[in-house]
Amino acid sequence: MYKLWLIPALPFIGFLINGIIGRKLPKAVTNLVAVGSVVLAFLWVLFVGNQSNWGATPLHAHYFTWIKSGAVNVGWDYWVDKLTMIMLMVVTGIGSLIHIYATGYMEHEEGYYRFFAYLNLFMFFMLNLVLAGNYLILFVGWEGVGLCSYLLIGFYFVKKSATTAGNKAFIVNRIGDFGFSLAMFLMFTTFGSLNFAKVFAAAPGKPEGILTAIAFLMLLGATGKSAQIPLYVWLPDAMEGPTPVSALIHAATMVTAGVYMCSRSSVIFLHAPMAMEAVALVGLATAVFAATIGLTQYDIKKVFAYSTVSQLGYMFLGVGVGAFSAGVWHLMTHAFFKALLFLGAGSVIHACHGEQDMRHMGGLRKYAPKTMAVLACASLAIAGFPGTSGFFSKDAILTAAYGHAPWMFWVGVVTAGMTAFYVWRAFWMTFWGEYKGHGHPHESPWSMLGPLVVLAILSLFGGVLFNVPKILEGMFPPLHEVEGEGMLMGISIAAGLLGIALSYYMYVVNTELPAKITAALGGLYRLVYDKYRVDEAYDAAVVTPLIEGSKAVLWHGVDQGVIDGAVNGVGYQARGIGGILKLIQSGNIRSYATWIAVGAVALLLALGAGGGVK
Amino acid sequence: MDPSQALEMLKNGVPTSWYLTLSALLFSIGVAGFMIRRNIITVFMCIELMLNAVNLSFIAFAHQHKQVSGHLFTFFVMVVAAAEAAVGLAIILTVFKNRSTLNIDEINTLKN
Amino acid sequence: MNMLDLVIALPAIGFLIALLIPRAMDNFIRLFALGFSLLTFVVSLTLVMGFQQGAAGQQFVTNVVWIQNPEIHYHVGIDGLSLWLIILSTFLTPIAILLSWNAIQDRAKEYFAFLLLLEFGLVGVFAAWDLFLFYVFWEVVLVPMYFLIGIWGHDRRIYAAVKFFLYTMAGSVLMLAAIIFLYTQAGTFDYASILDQFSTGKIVLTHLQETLLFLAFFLAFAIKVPLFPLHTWLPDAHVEAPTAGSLMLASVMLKMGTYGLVRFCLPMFPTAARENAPWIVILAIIGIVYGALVAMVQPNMKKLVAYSSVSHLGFVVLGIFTFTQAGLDGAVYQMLNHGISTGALFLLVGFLYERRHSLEISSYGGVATAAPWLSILFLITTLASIGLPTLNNFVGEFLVLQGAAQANFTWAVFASLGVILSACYMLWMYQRVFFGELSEEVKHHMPELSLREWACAVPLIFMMLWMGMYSQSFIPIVSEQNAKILHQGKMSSPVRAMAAVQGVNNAR
Amino acid sequence: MDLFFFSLFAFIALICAVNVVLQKHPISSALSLVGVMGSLAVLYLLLGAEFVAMAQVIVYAGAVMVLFIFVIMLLNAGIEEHRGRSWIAKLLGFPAFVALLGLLCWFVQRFFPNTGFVKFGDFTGGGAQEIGYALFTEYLLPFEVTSVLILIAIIGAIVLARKELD
Amino acid sequence: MPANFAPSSSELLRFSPELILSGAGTLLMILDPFFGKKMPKLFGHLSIVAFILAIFGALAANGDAGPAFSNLLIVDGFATFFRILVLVIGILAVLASYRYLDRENSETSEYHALMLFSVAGQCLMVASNDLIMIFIGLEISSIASYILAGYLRDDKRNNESALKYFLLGSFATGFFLYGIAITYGITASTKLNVIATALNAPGVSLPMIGFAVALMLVGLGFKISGAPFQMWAPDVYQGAPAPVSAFMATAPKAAAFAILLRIFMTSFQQSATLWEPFIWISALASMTIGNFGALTQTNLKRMLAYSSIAHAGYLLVAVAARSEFGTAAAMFYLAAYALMNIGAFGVIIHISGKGEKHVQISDLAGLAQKQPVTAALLTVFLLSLIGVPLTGGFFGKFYIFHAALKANLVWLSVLGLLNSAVAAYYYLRLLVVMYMQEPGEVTNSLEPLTPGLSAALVLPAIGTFFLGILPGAVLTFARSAAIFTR
Repeated sequence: MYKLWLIPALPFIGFLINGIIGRKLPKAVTNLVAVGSVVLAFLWVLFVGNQSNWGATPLHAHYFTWIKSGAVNVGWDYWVDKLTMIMLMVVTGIGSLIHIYATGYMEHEEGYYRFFAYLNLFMFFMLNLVLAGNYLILFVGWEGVGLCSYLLIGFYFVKKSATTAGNKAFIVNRIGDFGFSLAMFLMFTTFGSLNFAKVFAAAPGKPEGILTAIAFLMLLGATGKSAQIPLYVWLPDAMEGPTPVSALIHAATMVTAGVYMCSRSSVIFLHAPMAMEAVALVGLATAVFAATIGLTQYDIKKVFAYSTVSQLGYMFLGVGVGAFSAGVWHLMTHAFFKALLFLGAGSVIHACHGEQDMRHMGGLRKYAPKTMAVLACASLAIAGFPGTSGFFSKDAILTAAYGHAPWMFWVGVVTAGMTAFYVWRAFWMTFWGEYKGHGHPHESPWSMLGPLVVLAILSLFGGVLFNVPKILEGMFPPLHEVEGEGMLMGISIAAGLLGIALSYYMYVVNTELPAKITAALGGLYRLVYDKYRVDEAYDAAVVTPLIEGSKAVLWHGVDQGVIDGAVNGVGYQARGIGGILKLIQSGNIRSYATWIAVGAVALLLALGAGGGVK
Repeated sequence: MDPSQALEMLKNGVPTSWYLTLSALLFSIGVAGFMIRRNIITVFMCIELMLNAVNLSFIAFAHQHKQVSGHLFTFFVMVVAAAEAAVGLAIILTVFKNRSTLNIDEINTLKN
Repeated sequence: MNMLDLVIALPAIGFLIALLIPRAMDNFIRLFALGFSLLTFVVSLTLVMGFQQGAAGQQFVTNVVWIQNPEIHYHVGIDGLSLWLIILSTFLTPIAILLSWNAIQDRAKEYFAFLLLLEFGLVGVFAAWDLFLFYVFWEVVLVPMYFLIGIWGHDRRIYAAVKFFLYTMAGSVLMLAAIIFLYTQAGTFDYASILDQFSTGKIVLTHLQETLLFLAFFLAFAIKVPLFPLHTWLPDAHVEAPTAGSLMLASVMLKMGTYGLVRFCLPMFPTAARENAPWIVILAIIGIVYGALVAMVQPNMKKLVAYSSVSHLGFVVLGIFTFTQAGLDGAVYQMLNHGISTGALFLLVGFLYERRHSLEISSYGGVATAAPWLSILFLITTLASIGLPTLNNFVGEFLVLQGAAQANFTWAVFASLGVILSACYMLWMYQRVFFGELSEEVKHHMPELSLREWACAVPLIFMMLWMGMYSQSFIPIVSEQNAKILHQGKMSSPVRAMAAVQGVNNAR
Repeated sequence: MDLFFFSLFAFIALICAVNVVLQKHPISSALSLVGVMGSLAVLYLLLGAEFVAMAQVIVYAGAVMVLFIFVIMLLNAGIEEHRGRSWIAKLLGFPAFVALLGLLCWFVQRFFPNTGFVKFGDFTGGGAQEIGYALFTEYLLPFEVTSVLILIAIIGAIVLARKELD
Repeated sequence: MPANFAPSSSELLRFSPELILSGAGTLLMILDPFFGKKMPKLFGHLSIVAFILAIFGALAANGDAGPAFSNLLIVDGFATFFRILVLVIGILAVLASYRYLDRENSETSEYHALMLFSVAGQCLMVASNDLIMIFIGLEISSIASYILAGYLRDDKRNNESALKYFLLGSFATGFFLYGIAITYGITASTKLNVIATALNAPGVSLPMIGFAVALMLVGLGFKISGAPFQMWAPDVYQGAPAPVSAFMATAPKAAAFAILLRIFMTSFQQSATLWEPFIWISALASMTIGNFGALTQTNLKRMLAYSSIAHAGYLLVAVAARSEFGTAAAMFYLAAYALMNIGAFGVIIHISGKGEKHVQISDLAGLAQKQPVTAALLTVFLLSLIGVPLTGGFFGKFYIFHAALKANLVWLSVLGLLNSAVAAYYYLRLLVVMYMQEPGEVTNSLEPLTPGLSAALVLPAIGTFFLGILPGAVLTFARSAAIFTR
């Protein structure tokens, strides 16, 4: 009816065209196909939304039976409700903007067509993810976006660091997917179906233990995709990919899939309080943890990457404390401002000829004022400056957290302060002071700036324009009222402003101070600067033992040593027996005769005497 | 053996089993000879000894069964033994011609 | 004489004719073999057309007495289980022939003749409906493969070939013993009749007998699969075999083992199968994880793929011994999937080998720059192999794991580890071979795919997508047959439990 | 009387047999063997096997043993040499001999204890006439067939002992 | 005393194969002075004709089956089967000999005459119904073989082979004869069927029979080269001229098995519980010793000798099954075994060269590249020896183990089958050398196959395939023949 399939199909067609014959196409056509397909999808989303009352009455579509075996019956199903609608808008909308931006950003790259093919493929999978009508189709998208993320992180495949980061992303995600797939298996054995409708209808009646198990496994999946503790490690490395990729995949859309899934599965989570608590704790811990790392980084994209991890932690906090709609709201606003931050960072990097270290920037306000302006908008939003989009969503989460447990609120507020500090630290370091880099910095073209402006508007006013909790009303259980909401709001605003002020003091007014503080902190600073050496710990605790163990113990030891050793040993022993026979076979007639006589004696004993005794 | 038995024996003759035992003893001696003698011809003679031992059994059994077929058997064994002797000695001759030895222990190049 | 007989006979006829063609006409031999195998494939497609879903029993039956005493029948027929495996065999043989076009220059006549003989044996194994006939085909397969590895293989080919032969032989003699023993009980080799006698209680086995018979069959099949710890012949055989040999070995021959498990072990010895399932499943899971871990540290591409086969086949065995519809369907589907995707992996590794004459991962790097299409096809195959949804392996793995979860959730947990690890080893290999700087020596040896290579690879890639996206073309026939097996063995309890779950849901 | 003859010739046969085995010179062994055969011929007579006894003396002790001695002379065989050895024969030979001896005697004593007595003249079916009759009626076939055996022996001697192959 | 010296015509018919063969042998000797120098090949041709005539004779005799010569002979299906088998072996052996004798420059009438006499002896053995006849037939066969083994009297290996075979063979025959004597003592008869009845008489105890059986088994075990009486075989086969080894490994062995089966399935059938365990052990020991011994061999003939010990083990499994089906299985297997073994020896004759200088496994290197057809033929024989389906060897094994399992010899069957897997290893080694190694000196200078040798290879190959693809005819005949008149 609404041809929902058209939404993912459009980018997919774009992928096919660019992927198969893109190399031979002129750049303009590639652009047209790539951007056009996504924009058309966006338009089709708008059309569908408009026609279907923006998902107020959910739409179903069943296209074909995908997997059927006995009781297992999974169709290629789509399902559109209000939550889907929001996600569709975010994905296609931001996606369109980033595609446009990328035409400018990637203009001089080799493998231009390849980049857009991947990007379109990503859109296809992402749209599948959000459109899915059952968990398995969601999983298709889930894995598919992981694949595209892998491909795009490793886009510069000649660089070893890039491909390694891609592998890391894929493999860490696989660990999460391990949880997700187990959740599906458990779900199927519990509900006999993977259909959202059936599962959610049946969930309330099932034992809490099973639901908790399912929820925990899904959480594991979500931590992988959405870069939460303990599986967040891939995301900072993912910045090896081109900046538009960081913006689209590793900030705005894919990484939020975990939040989307948890919200989508709210019925299950709500019946598994322990899992909810875990979600909140994981989210909060990640938020603080990543924020502290963000304070110390110099690579502009790394700062934003840790900020993304931190902000995703916020969303999980929201989901965990029961404020699903607040989580989704933050998801959306974060998509606006974080995409903007990344694209802006891209613009800065573009301006500085590829430099990413902020210590080699500075003073860019003179050279790239437009970029500075839009980045300021985004920075305000993420700092929770009153009225900006980030302010509303973050406040909603913090309030809900207070309602759940006040200490979470306080931790959240401190994190908000840190967030404001490091984002603005980056801002000051980039745009204020003197230019310390090489070459001559320049402003970006309008193909890049245009999307930035749109995003800036959304960052500033997105919160007002789209009141997600209101839109989603009825989908999730309402939050209980919290007393003194105004005061809480004030505290969080104050934290944000304090952060901005402090960063201004340290990086504009008294630029000597940061060095002194780092010197004073000494080892602790080094630890945080080295990202708590988590990667190294993982390497030492998991990766190295696994590889070395496989090599030394399993391959050389078990396979070649024990098993093949046994097999060859049997052969060797067999020859050994042959050797003994050779000894007996001496060639001497008398000994042969003796053997015959011995045989005769034995036979006589066995047949005659043996029988005789019987 | 008490006297009455001995007397009876003198009257009836010798128990057949004595002949059979003699045959067994000769056979065993033949076997032993095969195993310990080193001259090929002597070894071959030990085989003849074994055959003779068996012949004695045949004749003894023939007597017991009062049949002539045992005798015939012995007769055929003799023929066979004669043929074997001709062939065997011819083989021994060729061996000696090629190796100039009759030591059975030295005929051991084919082994293992 | 129906179409099935023709599919069995054609390769044999081709083999005999190929032997008569003079050695000097080796190009003609290539063409002839390709033509004949394609003809066989086309004819085999008529089996798919003519196959009637829902019809009871096997189809395309021919049953004539071959040997009077003891009565041995040439009894062939296909059902949902064997149909696709036969098609797989006939589908891959032309590809294997085309693949070897230039690689095999030495003694080409024998080589292509052996490939046809191999096809004959494979089709026969999957079509045989008489235990004796099955065994005959089973062994017939052994001979050409032995020569393929031993004559046209790499440096340690002799060791590998002999190891392959002896391993298989050791298992199959036990199976022969079991078959003969069954014959002494049943008085017939006809499988249908034996099953019938089992179900009507005409054959009554003691518990010990059943267990031993089961183990005898199982061992033969487990070696062929290969199940951990009987797998060590596989890496050697794969590494040393010529590319087409590896392809046929991995894609079809390993399936003989798993096919045997489903075809014979389950229906005939349901009790023993059930009783022994726990340790078999544990071995299967160890195989999954172990194979993946060892694959991870291999410096040789073919060896890596070989160990990955150990891991993948572990899934198949796991699926079979879950005794669930999903597990069994998944297992059978996974046989096909593994045939396609691992076959494609060997094919592509073969392409690389033809260019650079090395199988060591370390002698590559940056291939993606020199031969982008080759690397894209390789990527798709890699992704299929690690079970990316929308590609074929995912469907099979999902069903197997789903079945495992139904039988025992712990099994699913441990088996799923294999999914993580498969990503590790495949992607690391891909990274080291295709990504990175392009060295000079690789550059000069790395032309883009030729037309012949495209022709080899595209059908496989196409099948990966088809089987991944629309499994309904394949699974229902299989499913129907598996349901029968589960029903015969009265093994359907977990499935009934599932039905109960659904009943509850529907009531709500 | 029977006992006497039996004891005497059995004793001689045994002594000669042991001598066959113990003598180191083949000629001594051969002569001892003739002694065994002669004693046996007497025993055959005791058992009523006249024909066989004669044949034993003529064919065996006569023809065959002459052949032996002829070959010994031809090859000029001396006292046997002790080069080479067989561990197996050394280790197992004597035990095997003793065991075989014991077993065979035990068997004979155990299973043929009451097989009657041998008295010279009890059985007279072993004369030349009876033998001849049997040979040309019931045992015609083996009798004829042994001719082939003899023929083979002749051919064997030709093949193995004739001068040179050309 | 009414005496009837003249045998009836049907008796003569039943004896015709032996008559034809010994007549032909004599004829050869007579013709020697006239044609010996001019037409050295004539004798071979004549003996083939004689063998073929004898086959017809055997078939004709079978058409008029029954006893002959006062029950000393019995012509039944069993006898006919083995007569034809040894006659066919004779033909193949002669075919395989042409090239060899030609190369050694020692084509004589005696060789062929001995071959004819030997086969005549075997024909006689297998049709005997009396221990006397069995003994005489056995001796005819053996003595002829002794001479053949030492045929090239200037060859040290031939001498040694002949001496060993002769001394040990006579030694074992002594035991066999003693066993006959004891049997005669117990039963007062040497006729097999009479023995069977007499053994049921009161007063005959099982150990008593055991006494006789044990001694007879020593002799028979030696002739079939079954453990623990197998030791002569490798030395003798290695030392004898290759065509003679081929002959000795097949025809006398088949005949020995025939009498083993006949004696134990008729006379001693009732006392099977007594001897079955020994056969069981001997079967296992033979298989194991044969197979493991062959593993380390480098000499082709010696390896085949060990393999023949192993095959004796398989055949003993069939005997241990002590059923008519087991007998039929053994018969079938012997036929298959004879074909594949002669074929394999034929290839050895082909490659060995003058003076049998090249009989190492390594001498086969690269044969497949130089003479693919020869290599393919040897492959057929080896696959048959391994027991790969569609060859006679496979069906032989199959029938044997089928019989064994029918008789509930489960463990023996399993161990036997595992043994056959071990055996695969050393046969495979030949395939490896032939196909997977580069041609060596020997194969490079190899002459093409001569017609006679080709026939000696192709016919067994055809036979092997025939037995492997359509075993029904032979097996049906064997089954109908496996019923003895008791």
